[in-house]
Amino acid sequence: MKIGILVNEGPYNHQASDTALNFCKAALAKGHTIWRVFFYYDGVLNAAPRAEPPTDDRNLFKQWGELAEKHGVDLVVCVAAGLRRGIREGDTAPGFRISGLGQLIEAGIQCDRLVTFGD
Amino acid sequence: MKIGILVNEGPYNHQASDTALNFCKAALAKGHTIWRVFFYYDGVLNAAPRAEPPTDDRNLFKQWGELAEKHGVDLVVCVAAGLRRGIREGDTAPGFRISGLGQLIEAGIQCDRLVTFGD
Amino acid sequence: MLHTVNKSPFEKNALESCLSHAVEGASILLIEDGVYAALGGTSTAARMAEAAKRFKVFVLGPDLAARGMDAGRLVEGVGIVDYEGFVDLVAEHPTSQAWL
Amino acid sequence: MLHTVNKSPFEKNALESCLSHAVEGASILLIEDGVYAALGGTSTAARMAEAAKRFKVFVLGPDLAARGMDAGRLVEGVGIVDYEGFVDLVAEHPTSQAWL
Amino acid sequence: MDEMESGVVKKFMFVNRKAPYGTIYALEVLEMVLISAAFDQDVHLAFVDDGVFQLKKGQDTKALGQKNFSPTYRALDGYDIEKLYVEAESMAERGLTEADLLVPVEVLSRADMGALMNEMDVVLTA
Amino acid sequence: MDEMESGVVKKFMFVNRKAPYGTIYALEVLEMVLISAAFDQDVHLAFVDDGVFQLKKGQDTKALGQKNFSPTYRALDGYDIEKLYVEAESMAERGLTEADLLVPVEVLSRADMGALMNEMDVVLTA
Repeated sequence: MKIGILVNEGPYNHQASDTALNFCKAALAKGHTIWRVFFYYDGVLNAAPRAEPPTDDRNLFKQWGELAEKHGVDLVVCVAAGLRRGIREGDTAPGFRISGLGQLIEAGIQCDRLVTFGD
Repeated sequence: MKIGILVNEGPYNHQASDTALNFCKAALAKGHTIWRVFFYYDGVLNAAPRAEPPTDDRNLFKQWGELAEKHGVDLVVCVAAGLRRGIREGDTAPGFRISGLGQLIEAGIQCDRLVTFGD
Repeated sequence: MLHTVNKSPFEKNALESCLSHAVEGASILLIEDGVYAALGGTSTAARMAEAAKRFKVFVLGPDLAARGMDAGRLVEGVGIVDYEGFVDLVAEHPTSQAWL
Repeated sequence: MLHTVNKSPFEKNALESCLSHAVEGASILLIEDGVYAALGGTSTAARMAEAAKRFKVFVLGPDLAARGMDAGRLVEGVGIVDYEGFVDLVAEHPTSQAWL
Repeated sequence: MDEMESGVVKKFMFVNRKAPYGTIYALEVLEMVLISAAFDQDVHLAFVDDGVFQLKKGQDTKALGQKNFSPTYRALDGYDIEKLYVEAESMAERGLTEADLLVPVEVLSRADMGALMNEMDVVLTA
Repeated sequence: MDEMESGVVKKFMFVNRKAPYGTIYALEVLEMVLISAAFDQDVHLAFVDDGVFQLKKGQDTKALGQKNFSPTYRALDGYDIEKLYVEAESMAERGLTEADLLVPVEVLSRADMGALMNEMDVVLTA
């Protein structure tokens, strides 16, 4: 099944990013396709390029990047929401790309399911 | 009166940053001292150096910087909370500095008042 | 003690928790989405009217105006302050507590 | 329809709003701080017990464990799923709606 | 913005449950809604719980320094987005009537709103 | 961390009203509390509303992939932070008793908790 994901909150402050990651990993393990993950509102902060979480804690930025690298998951950060919060084209954590909100609507149209994680 | 401020949320997503700024401006206009503004939790994102909000909206990053420049307000970003979220020493918006949580406790001790803005 | 409440009483328990902890005579300032608690004719208005007898209740005018609410809609006993009045309330009370 | 609720019923109105909009027979999955609504012996447990008769109610096990709650404390009629079960619920229902 | 040419038309619903200005959700949902207009989908906007406050007449944000985005709701029909639903019970609990709203809407009971949600293909909330 | 040598001792209270893991507040408040220990202040921790869930025994975050920070509450007395207050009504509403808590605390009624808050010089909440 083709699943699209919307992540509304940044990493760490809210659990949304953790839950979305755990959901994506489980869906991939079961043979589903994560067709796109769209990051909106503070969700764009998941693509922050210079974060360095404590070494005894999980690294959510890296986990998203691995999802893109190992499974080809398309990680899309909203350009407008990103500019408001300092996340810009050419300066994101590995695995993310910047594009417009149309990519979210397209995911809603193209995917069999769209699941939202937020606060 | 010496007033300390704690900002718990990032700009735009929550109103905390706006309200804190409006409060600080009013306090300065009335002759009080804003002794320090401490940014914690997602509040560290107020120091994001590469944000570019829409031109028809307010620029909160710049407004904080002006508070530092014109009124000498000490804007302190928590180092640990910042690292978790990609805000680092030497790479903040103008007017901010990075330091430890002790600076917040110190503000609590030194200031006549400590006012929290959050979500 | 000055208590600030910035949450809608219809959405979160912040106001209710504040009201049940505040000591008789305390001041409460409603800001941001907290200003909705000051409106009359709502399902929470009776609770606020009763609170306004035990506490000094204020609402931040700029937040009220932003949300399209005018002074005529407020529960009786609730005062309006601007940001300068907010600063005065902070100065008048030794301690501020934010209910988030 | 699969409804997800991630808020504590003691703090926010998300669960209550979900329960009052969901159509008879809908599935509801409690995740993150939403799992507290599945606990018995609380001030909201009766509401959940009644809801579990009209809806299929599930709770995300990993979120329950993280918060130190075990299966023995759940309201009757609430099932536990893991992340794979969450995925299955999404696959089984044409649409998901998040109550945030 | 690329128009979709797949011919698929889904029922989209944007559910607004939060008040404006205290958080950015109301504003950024509107940006989503405007973009969705380019995709020729069947777009619905629902206003429930504190979301009904988004449509309150007379918003004046000057003293806040924020942008007043409420006029955008009136511009939606220029984008052929005309299905705006407001919940009667949510308005009543908040002391609002239709006369308080800045744009014409269809008022639904909570039960009818729930039934409408249940018909959707894609539900986006914030 | 510089120790303050001003000799000023204020009554600080950290008020915990949020559940753990759903948001980061519980964890980052703890980091604040640990730092405060270096300043020789009169530190109080209050657990009210969903904050009482922070102290629930048996937290196991392995399946979440998050760090279980609850053992830190037991380490607080090593930092001479010993004034932990939990609200009785908040526990009762949530079906908890003192036997559910992972650390010894003083249980206060809501009225007494309100009175204690009222005595503080600095109140920090999240």
